[in-house]
Amino acid sequence: MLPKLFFGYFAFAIIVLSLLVITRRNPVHSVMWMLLLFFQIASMYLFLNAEFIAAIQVIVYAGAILVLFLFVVLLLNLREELLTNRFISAWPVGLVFAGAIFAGAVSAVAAFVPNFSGQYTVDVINRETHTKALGQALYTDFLFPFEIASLILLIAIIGAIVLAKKRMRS
Amino acid sequence: MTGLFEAIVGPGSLDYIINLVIMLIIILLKIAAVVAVALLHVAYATYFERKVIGHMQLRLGPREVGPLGLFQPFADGVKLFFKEDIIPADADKPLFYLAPVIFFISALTSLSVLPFFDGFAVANINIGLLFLFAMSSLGAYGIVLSGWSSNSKYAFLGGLRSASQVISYEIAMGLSLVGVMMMAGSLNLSDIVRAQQHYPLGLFAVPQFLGFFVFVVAAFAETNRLPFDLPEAESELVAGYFTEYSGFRFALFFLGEYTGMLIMSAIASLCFLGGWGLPSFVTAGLPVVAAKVLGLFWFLAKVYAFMFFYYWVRATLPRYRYDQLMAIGWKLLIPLALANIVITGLVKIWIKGMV
Amino acid sequence: MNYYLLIPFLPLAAFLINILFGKSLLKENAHWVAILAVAGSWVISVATLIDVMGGKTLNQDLYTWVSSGGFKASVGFLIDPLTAVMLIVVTTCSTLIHIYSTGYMHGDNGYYRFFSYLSLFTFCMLMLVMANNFMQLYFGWEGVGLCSYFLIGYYFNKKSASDAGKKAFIVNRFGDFGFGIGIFVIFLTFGTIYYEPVFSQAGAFATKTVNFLGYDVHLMTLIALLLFCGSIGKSAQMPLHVWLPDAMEGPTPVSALIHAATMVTAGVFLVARCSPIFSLSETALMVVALTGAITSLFAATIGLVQNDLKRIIAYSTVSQLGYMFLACGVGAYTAGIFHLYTHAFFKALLFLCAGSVMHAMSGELDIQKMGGLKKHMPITYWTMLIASLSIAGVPGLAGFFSKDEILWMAYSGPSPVGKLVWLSGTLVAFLTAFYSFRLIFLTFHGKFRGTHEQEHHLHESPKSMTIPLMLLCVGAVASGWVGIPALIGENLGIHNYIAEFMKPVLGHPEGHGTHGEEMMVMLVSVAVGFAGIGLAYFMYMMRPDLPGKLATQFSGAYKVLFNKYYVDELYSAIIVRPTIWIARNILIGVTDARIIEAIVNGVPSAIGGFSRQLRKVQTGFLHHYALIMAAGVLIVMGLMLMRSW
Amino acid sequence: MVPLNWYLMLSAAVFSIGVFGFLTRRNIIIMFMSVELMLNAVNISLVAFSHYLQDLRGQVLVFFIVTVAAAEAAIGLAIIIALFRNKATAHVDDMNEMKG
Repeated sequence: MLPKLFFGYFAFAIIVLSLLVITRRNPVHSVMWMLLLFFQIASMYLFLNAEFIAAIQVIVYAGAILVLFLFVVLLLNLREELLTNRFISAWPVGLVFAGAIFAGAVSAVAAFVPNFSGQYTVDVINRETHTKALGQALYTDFLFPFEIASLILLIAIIGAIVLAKKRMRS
Repeated sequence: MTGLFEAIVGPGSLDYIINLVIMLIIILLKIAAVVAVALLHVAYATYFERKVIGHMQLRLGPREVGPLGLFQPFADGVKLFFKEDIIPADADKPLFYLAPVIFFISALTSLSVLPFFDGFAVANINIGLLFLFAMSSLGAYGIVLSGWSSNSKYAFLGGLRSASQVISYEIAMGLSLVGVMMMAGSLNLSDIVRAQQHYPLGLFAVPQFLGFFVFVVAAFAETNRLPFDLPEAESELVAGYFTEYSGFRFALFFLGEYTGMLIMSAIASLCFLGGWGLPSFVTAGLPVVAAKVLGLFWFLAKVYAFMFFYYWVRATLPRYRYDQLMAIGWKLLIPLALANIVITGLVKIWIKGMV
Repeated sequence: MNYYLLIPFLPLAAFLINILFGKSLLKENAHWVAILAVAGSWVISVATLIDVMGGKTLNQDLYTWVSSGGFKASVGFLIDPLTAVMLIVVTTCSTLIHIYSTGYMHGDNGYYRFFSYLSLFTFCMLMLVMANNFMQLYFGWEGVGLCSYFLIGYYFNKKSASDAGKKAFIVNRFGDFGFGIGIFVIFLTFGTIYYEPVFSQAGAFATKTVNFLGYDVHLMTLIALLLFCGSIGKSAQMPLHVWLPDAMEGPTPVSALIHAATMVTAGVFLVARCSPIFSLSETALMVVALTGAITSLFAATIGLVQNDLKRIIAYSTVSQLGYMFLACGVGAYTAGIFHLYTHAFFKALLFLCAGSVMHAMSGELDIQKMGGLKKHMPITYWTMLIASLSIAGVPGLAGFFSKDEILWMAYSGPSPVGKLVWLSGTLVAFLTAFYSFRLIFLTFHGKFRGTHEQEHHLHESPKSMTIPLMLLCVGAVASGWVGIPALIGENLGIHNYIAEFMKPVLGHPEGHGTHGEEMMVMLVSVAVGFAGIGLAYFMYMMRPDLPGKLATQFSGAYKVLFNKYYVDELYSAIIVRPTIWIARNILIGVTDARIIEAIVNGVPSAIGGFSRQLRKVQTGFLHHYALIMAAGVLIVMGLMLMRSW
Repeated sequence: MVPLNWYLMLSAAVFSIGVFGFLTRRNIIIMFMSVELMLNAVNISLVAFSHYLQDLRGQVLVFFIVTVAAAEAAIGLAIIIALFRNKATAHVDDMNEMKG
């Protein structure tokens, strides 16, 4: 019962916060609601026994990505933003599409029955600590994807610098 | 009453609930104790600073309020508390209110994972170090938002400067601590302290001298202290991101900054300087409680030594230029920290191969 | 055996060095690289010949060039007696002509270019004769054609030279077209283009016929005739002979090397190399023999009345090449190759002497304007005289032996047209002797008929030119001694070495005639040779007015001969002009303007019109794309759900 | 014990909200944040799967998704800055230079 209560709280908070994120007129407020949302999600990860992912969620999403968003939002002109329409005129179409996707996903999920069980039970993860277990998986079975991920980040850094820097007058 | 409760929560779980409540109360008490003690320390850190700086500049520092000026921090607090709270006209009010809170809370939250003596931490979690990173990265929000919501150019520029500074040096700081993590094999701060006992002098600062150097520089930048106090460079930006703040909201920033310093000192003490870990010949004959109390003081001594270092540097070094600051962070500290990681890893493999 | 590789690749290296560094570094020293390379090739060729005489042969692939499905071609070498002889001919002539060129081309602007082309030509020719498959043969074949084009048009700023180059190239295309198809048919028939399997299996296909354009054609005849097409083009046989006289626009050493001694003989080499195929088709052999006979007669008659020094020798070359084909056509491949070999020496010598004369005459080529050069350039005179004696078939000299061999083989061989071609060959021998000595008498004897200035300028050529002349002269005299016929050799204990040497490759048909008949044939050919010389002496030394009188009396025949039977004009009328007319009126007017232009412009405009419609899909609004993506997600999701239900 | 499907439904709901935001908002930054929302929805279901199926692969995937999200944010925001510099607007319906 208690876990369900907690889940109920998180589900409620996450959905409400998501809605707030996408409906705020002021992007800065959107960012702040999203910050809160990320904390809720991180806390929920703790309940799912994924402490490292929770930390990553806060450090990377909240601490890095969202700060970037905030930076960019602050650099933009918000006066005009606060006076114009939030949504495009055809927003009901979007609503229909989103609703259809939700309906499809729910109908698919409803039929889902987990029938697989791996070796990483809660006990194993608690004994090994989550960080170590994840690190072991990451640096053995997923070493190659991990290296590719690092390459992607490198490319992203270079790309971002090239894109955002002011054109040199030559 | 019980029936209703069981109807909601489920049968037979009343004891469980009561235990839970008791546990919660204990945790709250712990938090209250830590926060109270920490804030007291923060208050006296300001007094300490004024005294140290004063003497370094051949002045006397505060001495009017109370004996030797010991009540000066309280007088300052009272003054700030009763000051008029001015809000700029076009400020984004919710965020203007929120920003100092975020800043202060993120600093205070970090206290929860610090082990002050053997076996005591509000939350002794496995990812303590990551938690510290997470919280310190949140501080940037308070800075950016305060700068932006003030609707003032000085504050905005100060906020952006500070945020980019904090974000940049966070990377160097995180990387500098990776060496410590590798040597300790854990992210739990208590484990890190314990791991240091097996090393010469009970310090990681010796084998991790590179990491320690990077950490110290990054810690100064993270807390916006001299020589990296660009965000609040009074000659350029008046007071930086909190220019428009006054009264109690300003006090929150003020407290947040000193709490940040305290936390950085604590991290330095825990991760590099051995924390509360006493040599075994000292603790051998003592009762457990005495050993723990001795450990606490040993830990606090290191924290204050580091704080003193903060003040000493402030009294000694001039301010850097902003591009120099960024250059140090990205071109010196990060490569150094990376080199440190590589060296640590290689040495670790080498030692493993020898055994 | 690996050093054989050096034979072709030394000249290739020389070519690369000269073409890359000639202009900037070597300049006047370009000849050293080329001469050293080709001399090296010659030394190795001699070593190869000795190896082959010792009984060694080689058939080895160097590397695979093309491998596609069942088709495989490689760069590979076949060394056998035929190749060995050809190597000697090519490298010897090439070396001497390289040396000669240093004197002849001295001071020319494109000195390095000339030598690099010569080296490239030598490389290609060596690849041609050393090939062990038809693909490489074709490579060398086209390579020498290309070099021939380069070298004929060497003086490219002279229109006649560049036209002659184009003419040679285009005329050769006609022959090469047939040759190419011949190689295709070989591949289709045998499934391979390597000599060894093709020749060994050829017998199995001897009676096979194929349906070609509705006729049942004897397969071997078809292949042989197609290959012979190539020979006709390359060796300037009727009716594709027209390019060779024009090719005299090139520098004289080129005429000597390419258009007398080596390249033009490639056709004869091809027939000899493919003798296993030709031998299976009586028809093809007959065609070869008749083509050779007609060409030799035809060219010799033209040669009678020409006044251009080099053209006379050029027609002589066409005529002698006809002789070689005549030999091959009666099955006497050895005799053909033997004549190729001796002819290379004396014809190269003739050309080089002509070059020497030109050198002295400042480029004048009209023999009517010469005369009395004997006392000015004795070495040239004597060597040219010996060459002419040799070509006229004076006993003891090289030309005598090879020509006699051919005539005897024609007379005594099994060929149904043998007697006929013998008759024609004998007539040609007479004509050859006549025009050769006409040339000698008009050029070297009598009084000088040119300008005073030219006379003053007359001089013997430098040593670098006369030494090759003398060396070639030795060849023109002695090269025939390896093929002394049985009739003479039997009593002296000398064998017909070359026939024995070539027998493993080319076979040696046994004549059916008696010694008496052989003696008769020999005497007749010697007699007509002397008769030709005598007639020339009579007409040009004793009665110099006679030729003019004859020309006016038989002016119709004279005109026909002088204008080379109007073959060029005929081709111009039936091929060149209609082609130009079609190009102007149909290709430009209809094909280009109506069809190609329409396609070229129509396709893009159709695409443009389509894309103008299509690009309306691209609204540029992110939301439209996002909606389409979402629709895609929905469709995929729907499909997945439908499958699971 | 909370059933796995609840988490998945939550994930679907957040994802749909993200889709809705992406399809309807005019501000390009909010659209970007909607994308992040969708990624987070996927992360939720992956972590939930990982927990319930007792397999770490799900969380490894989350790790990579975070990586990609960071890269995407860096590049995307750089593009927005470049765009804003040229167009002085953050509204996607003001940007249709790419139309055919």
